Amino acid sequence: ADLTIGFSQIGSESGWRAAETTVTKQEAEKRGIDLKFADAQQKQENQIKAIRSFIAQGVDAILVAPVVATGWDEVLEEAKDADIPVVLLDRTVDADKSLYLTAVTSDLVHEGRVAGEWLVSEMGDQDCRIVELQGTTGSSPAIDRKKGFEEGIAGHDNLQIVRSQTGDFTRAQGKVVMESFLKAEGGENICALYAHNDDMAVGAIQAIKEAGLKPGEDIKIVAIDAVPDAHKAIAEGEMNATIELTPNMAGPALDALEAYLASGTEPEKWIQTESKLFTSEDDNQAIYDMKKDLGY
Amino acid sequence: MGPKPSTLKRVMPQLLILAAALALNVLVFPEFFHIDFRNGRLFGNVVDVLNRGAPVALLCIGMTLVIATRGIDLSVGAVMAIAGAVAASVVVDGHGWVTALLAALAAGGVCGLWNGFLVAVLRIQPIVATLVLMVAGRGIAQLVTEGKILTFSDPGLIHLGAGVVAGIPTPILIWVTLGLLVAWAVRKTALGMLIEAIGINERSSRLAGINSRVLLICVYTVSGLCAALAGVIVAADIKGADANNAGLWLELDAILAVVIGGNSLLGGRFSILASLIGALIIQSVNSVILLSGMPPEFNLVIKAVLILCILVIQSPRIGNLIYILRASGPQPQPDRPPLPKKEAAR
Amino acid sequence: MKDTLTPDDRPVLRARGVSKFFPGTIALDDVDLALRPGEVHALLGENGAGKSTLIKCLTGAYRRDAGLIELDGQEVEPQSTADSQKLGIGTVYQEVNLLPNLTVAENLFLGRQPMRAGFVARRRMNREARDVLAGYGLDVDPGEPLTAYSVAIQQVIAIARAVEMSGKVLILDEPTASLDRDEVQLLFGVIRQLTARGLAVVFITHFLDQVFDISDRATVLRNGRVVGTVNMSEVSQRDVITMMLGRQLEARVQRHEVGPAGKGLVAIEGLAKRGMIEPFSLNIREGEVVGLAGLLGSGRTETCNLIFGAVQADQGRILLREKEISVSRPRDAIAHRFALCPEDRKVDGIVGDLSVRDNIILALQARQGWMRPIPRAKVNEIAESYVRALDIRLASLDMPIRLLSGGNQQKALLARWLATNPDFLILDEPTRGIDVGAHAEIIALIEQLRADGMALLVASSEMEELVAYSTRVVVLRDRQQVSELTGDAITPENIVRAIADEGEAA
Amino acid sequence: MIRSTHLPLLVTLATLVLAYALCAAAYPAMLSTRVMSNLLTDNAFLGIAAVGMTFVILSGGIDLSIGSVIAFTGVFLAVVLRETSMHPLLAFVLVLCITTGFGAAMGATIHYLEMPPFIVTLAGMFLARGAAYVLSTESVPITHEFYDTLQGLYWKAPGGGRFRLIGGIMVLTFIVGIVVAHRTRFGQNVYALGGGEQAARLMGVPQAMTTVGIYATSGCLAGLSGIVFSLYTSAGYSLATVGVELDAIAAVVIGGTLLTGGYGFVGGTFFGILIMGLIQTYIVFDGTLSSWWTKIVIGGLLFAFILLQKGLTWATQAKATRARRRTATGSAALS
Ligand SMILES: Nc1ncnc2c1ncn2[C@@H]1O[C@H](COP(=O)(O)OP(=O)(O)OP(=O)(O)O)[C@@H](O)[C@H]1O
Ligand SMILES: Nc1ncnc2c1ncn2[C@@H]1O[C@H](COP(=O)(O)OP(=O)(O)OP(=O)(O)O)[C@@H](O)[C@H]1O
Ligand SMILES: [Mg+2]
Ligand SMILES: [Mg+2]
Repeated sequence: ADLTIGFSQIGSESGWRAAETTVTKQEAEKRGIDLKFADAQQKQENQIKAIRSFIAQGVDAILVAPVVATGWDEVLEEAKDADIPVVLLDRTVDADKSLYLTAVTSDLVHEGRVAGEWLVSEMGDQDCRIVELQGTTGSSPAIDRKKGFEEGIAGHDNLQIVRSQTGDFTRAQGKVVMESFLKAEGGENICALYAHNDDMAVGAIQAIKEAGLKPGEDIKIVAIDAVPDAHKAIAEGEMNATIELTPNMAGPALDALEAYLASGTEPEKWIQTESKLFTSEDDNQAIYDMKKDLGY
Repeated sequence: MGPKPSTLKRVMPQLLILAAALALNVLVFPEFFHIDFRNGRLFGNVVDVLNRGAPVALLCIGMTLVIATRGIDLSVGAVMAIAGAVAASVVVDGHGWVTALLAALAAGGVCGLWNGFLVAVLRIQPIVATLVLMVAGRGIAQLVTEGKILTFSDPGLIHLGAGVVAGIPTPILIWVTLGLLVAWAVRKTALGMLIEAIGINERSSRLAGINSRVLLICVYTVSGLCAALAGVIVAADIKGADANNAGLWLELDAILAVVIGGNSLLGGRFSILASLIGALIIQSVNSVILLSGMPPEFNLVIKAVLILCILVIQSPRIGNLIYILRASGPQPQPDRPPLPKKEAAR
Repeated sequence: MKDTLTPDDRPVLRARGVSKFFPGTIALDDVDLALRPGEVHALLGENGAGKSTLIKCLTGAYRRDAGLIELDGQEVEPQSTADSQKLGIGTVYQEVNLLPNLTVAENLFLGRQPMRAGFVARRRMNREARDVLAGYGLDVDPGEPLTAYSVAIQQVIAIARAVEMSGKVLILDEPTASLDRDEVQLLFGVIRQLTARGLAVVFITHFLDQVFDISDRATVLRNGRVVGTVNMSEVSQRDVITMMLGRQLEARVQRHEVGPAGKGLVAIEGLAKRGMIEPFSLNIREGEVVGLAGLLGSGRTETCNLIFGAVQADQGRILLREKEISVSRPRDAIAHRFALCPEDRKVDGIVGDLSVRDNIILALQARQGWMRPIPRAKVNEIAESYVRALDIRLASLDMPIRLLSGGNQQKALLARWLATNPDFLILDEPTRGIDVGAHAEIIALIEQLRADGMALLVASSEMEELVAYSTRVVVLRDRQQVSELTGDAITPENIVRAIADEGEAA
Repeated sequence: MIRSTHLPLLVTLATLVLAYALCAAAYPAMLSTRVMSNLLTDNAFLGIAAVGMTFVILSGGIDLSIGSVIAFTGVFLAVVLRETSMHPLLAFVLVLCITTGFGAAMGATIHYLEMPPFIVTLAGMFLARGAAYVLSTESVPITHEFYDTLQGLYWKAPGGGRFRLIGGIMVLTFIVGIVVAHRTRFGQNVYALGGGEQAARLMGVPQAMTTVGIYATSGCLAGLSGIVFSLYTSAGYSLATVGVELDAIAAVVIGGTLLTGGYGFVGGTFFGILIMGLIQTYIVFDGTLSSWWTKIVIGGLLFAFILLQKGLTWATQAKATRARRRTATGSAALS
């Protein structure tokens, strides 16, 4: 019979998230799986409710993209009691590993580190004052990407983060905060921008242009996610690098699940997706054209 | 025409607080008032405060009127998202920016009409009535954009959010013009008084022949239109409609601005001018936070403390103690020196 | 006449040198008041003289600016009404001050509910409430919400509450404004019982007959000052009026001969609403005053509201100058130059926070539409002329109307409707809470309006008043039109008989 | 005897039963004990906070701070339990004191400074969440055996439903709330304030004490809700429960309480909570709605419930008033 799988998604707070949803639905369709989709509107309690409802309905497996790492033990235990395998997408949780089948995620700290290392290699020995646009205060990508970046530039005293403020992962805030950076520091004194996601970087690019500076040249820009608009910006020379966070977490997850349900093959506990660095050396226009219909 | 002395007196406390907030900005960033002319536009922190204050300022024009009728409009943030999405999808479909603007305004107007219908005809309490659209509206906006950030490159539309006219960012011109226009219109006609009357005692007002139903619907529609304009500006500013984040929680800022403007949430007497200054006060507070360079975890605490200070200063009780505020405080209490005999006062 | 208190009378409650200032007004200026145990002490004065303010200062509802209050010779300092209740002072403030969302029993017992094991004993509360109210001749269900009952019944409930609260002093601020004779007599019975127990009662009213009926002494205020305190047995009504007004008032209102009425204006045919008012028909001509008489709850207010469209009729029609018009809401009525000055001024009348000026202009402006604002100068002219004509006492036209004294609010409302220059004016209890001087002026005004050719429908509980100005009196009983009196048949006795006598129904 | 005043309560109950029947007709699994126990467990924290909100709204006020206070409580507990060796029970008491004090402070500000509750509690909302950020931006897991014990307390019903401790706490809170609202002087004073502040003052209601008490209650219950939430998730997270105040307000209003104050029932809020939970469960069972359709449908259902309630109230009230008028006139006739 067909598989019924419940998918508890965080919400649709960013283009990347929307793309993940689209890809997941496509992957499920490709495999003939009946996907029950539940949007949690960015709330953990809604995700827990959704998982409980999935259990009550008796689905065959559950995919969940946890909004936060903590707080899942109880509900995962209930799923385990009901013999429903759970696969985590895109983030892991602080729970006993036996409670879920596997986690398909990237390494957020690693992404930050890649960004940091890129900047180190780009700058060489030059002095560089960096401004940072953080994600939503308290969210795990914001925390980990900050941490990773700091690790990446550690030991290079010529690189220095001079201002760091939250841009809430949005374009609008990215632009507003960048404007204040440009004024508070003086545009000439900023050599690079590190943004926790591409949306903020895209907003910041506009602020830089309005201040009469050239993004990508006067101020180097590196961000994370590799959404289509970032590729476009790189193609146009307004941005320098982005690290890909693939929206296709569901593909590997469903592969593992199908294998498990069919033959009981236990997958590895962590399936890490690649964090690929894209710079102006890649054919960004082509990638843009390919990605732009994914629902970003 | 300059403002009448009575108007000046009404907004004096707000002006003083604004001055204090700006002074605080100078304290954390001495070059706050420095303005350049760069890249064809005025460039400086003060310009930013005016420019970034635009969405809240626009929202609070409509919100002031709604609150004057003893209502509240929680849906404005969602309406912004809808309007932005509509404008973006219209230009992406290849129409001109005027069409896009009109379509967005129409969408906002329809949202306002819907709120007004629920409040005035179905008699649903405003906070719940607008909660419906607050919840559903963002979904509608995402339906329009299909969940993505719908980017566009129509120069006309972008001009509304990021352009300049004679060096001044367009949003500033838009909100200042609209604010003055609406403030002038409600005071030049009898609208202002009629709105206040239904806010204070709707029953009496109806018995006195005021068409409260139509007036309520109008007021919510105006609020919807203002929100739509704000939504277009926000979308144009980032050249894309971000249905999920555009205007998120801005309704609270708009309400706050109205209250900082000294308007009562219980309806009645209102001043749009004071609300606009309130919006600027909020933006100045935001500016302090950004310029101070404190880590973002402290943002909310700083904002809360500053807002509390502002509100405490404005509280009617405190107002009685401070002479300058008492001159226009909402409800002065007695203890003035005895006046000449009552007959003389008559 | 300055102080009638002999040294050996130890006053229960004594106020010395109480003063209260409002911006632009000296509401009380060095006022003294002494209450003997077991007396009924009337507090008299024109509208805005400061009576209600004095009460509020005595009971802690307002903070006074100067003066002392002594209870049983001890200085007391009530900070709130709760304090004064604890001290044994029960008060009925002007306008019914009860809570519409609570039940009758809850209103009656708020703050001193009977408790059992730490919880409110509801059943006992309801039982006791029923007993208490039975003592006032009311057979009401104490578990029903207060709003299920008419203003009059609410007034009685407020009185009952205050009486239950008062260990030493009972203060009644215009308690009889919405009561009719029998209820007033009932209330007086209760007051007499209380004074026999040694309570002191303060009684405020504009009905001088009642004052002479029940009071032992009276203190007269004028413009916030004590004019004097008198023993009722030693003075005449005329003396008291002169003290209140500071001038003589001509003879009391009398029936005036009325000239022939003009053309028919409004014809009402079988207007009714189920469960509210039975079908009634009425013709009113220009230059005619039709009085509406009836007991409490007889349906006078409902009749007025129905004609004005404030309540939707479900049958019948209204003709204006022989043409049928549709009046489904007040706006329509106003467009046809109707006007209704409502009974409940606090809820249906004033727009509290708006200035007196705006309140006066409101109906006129609403009729003109928002597009055509009345010019500022014109507004001032209209407002000022009515303030002068009706002698409305205020500090400035800009003050919010809720700060006016009760009677002055009533006058301002009258001004609102007169400003619309109506053809047909409906007045529901136009003289409620209005002082003797103004009372006479309003009656004169009604006659003047009639002489000018206006058609009026006036609902009132005051027989003398109805007799004075009505060309016809329609009597309602049980929400039904029962009879009509015309010409010489209009006398207080006849009206009372028509109201009471079941057999005589027309 | 059923009084007309209880009508809104009955209407809400009828709405709930009707809605449940419709859902069950579409998905029979909705009748399982699992779903019922989930309704209680998953909405426990919201329900507890909504009890406090009911009191606030009954008094004519509003409390926007509860979502932030819940988050603050969770973070505070997590940090305290991580950093110190304090027993959780003691930490519970401590945090309840803090949130109650916080509520009382807001109440005092509202009363003594005569500021509108909407704004005071809005500032409170920023402050509480800001304080949570300052304590920790990261989500902090709680690992204490006492928590495990508490989480292990449940009754497993036939059919797999687990009725957990926190659901029980919510039900208990509602019962206490109902008794306090209808059977104590404090409760009566709350209704009195909501009915009309000025009249209530003139009738001798201790306004200052009541106002402070109301917001203190709300703060206390938000704290309790935070404890329950921390039991629910075994963690404290400063970004948790954003917007819960709006859910609570919606539940209170769907439960038949008027936002203008004075009219309503704590019991109604319970039904309101269940109705909201039902909406969400239904959406998950359906499982075909996209992110945006989810929002639209939630909004639409919210509207449908409000409308249904209005309709039922109108239909029944017209009859009730007619009946009431008749009795009123009868008694107005003089003795
Ligand atoms: N809160 C207030 N602020 C300003 N003025 C006030 C206030 N309350 C009362 N006044 C003024 O004080 C004066 C006395 O009012 P008060 O209500 O005591 O009159 P009163 O004797 O009770 O009249 P009435 O017979 O009409 O009820 C009036 O001129 C009134 O306008
Ligand atoms: N809102 C209401 N709810 C229930 N009954 C009402 C309401 N208003 C009026 N009634 C009842 O309708 C009847 C008619 O009241 P109405 O006010 O028309 O009488 P009235 O003759 O004007 O008496 P009053 O002297 O009190 O003004 C009364 O018995 C009253 O109790
Ligand atoms: Mg008075
Ligand atoms: Mg009447």
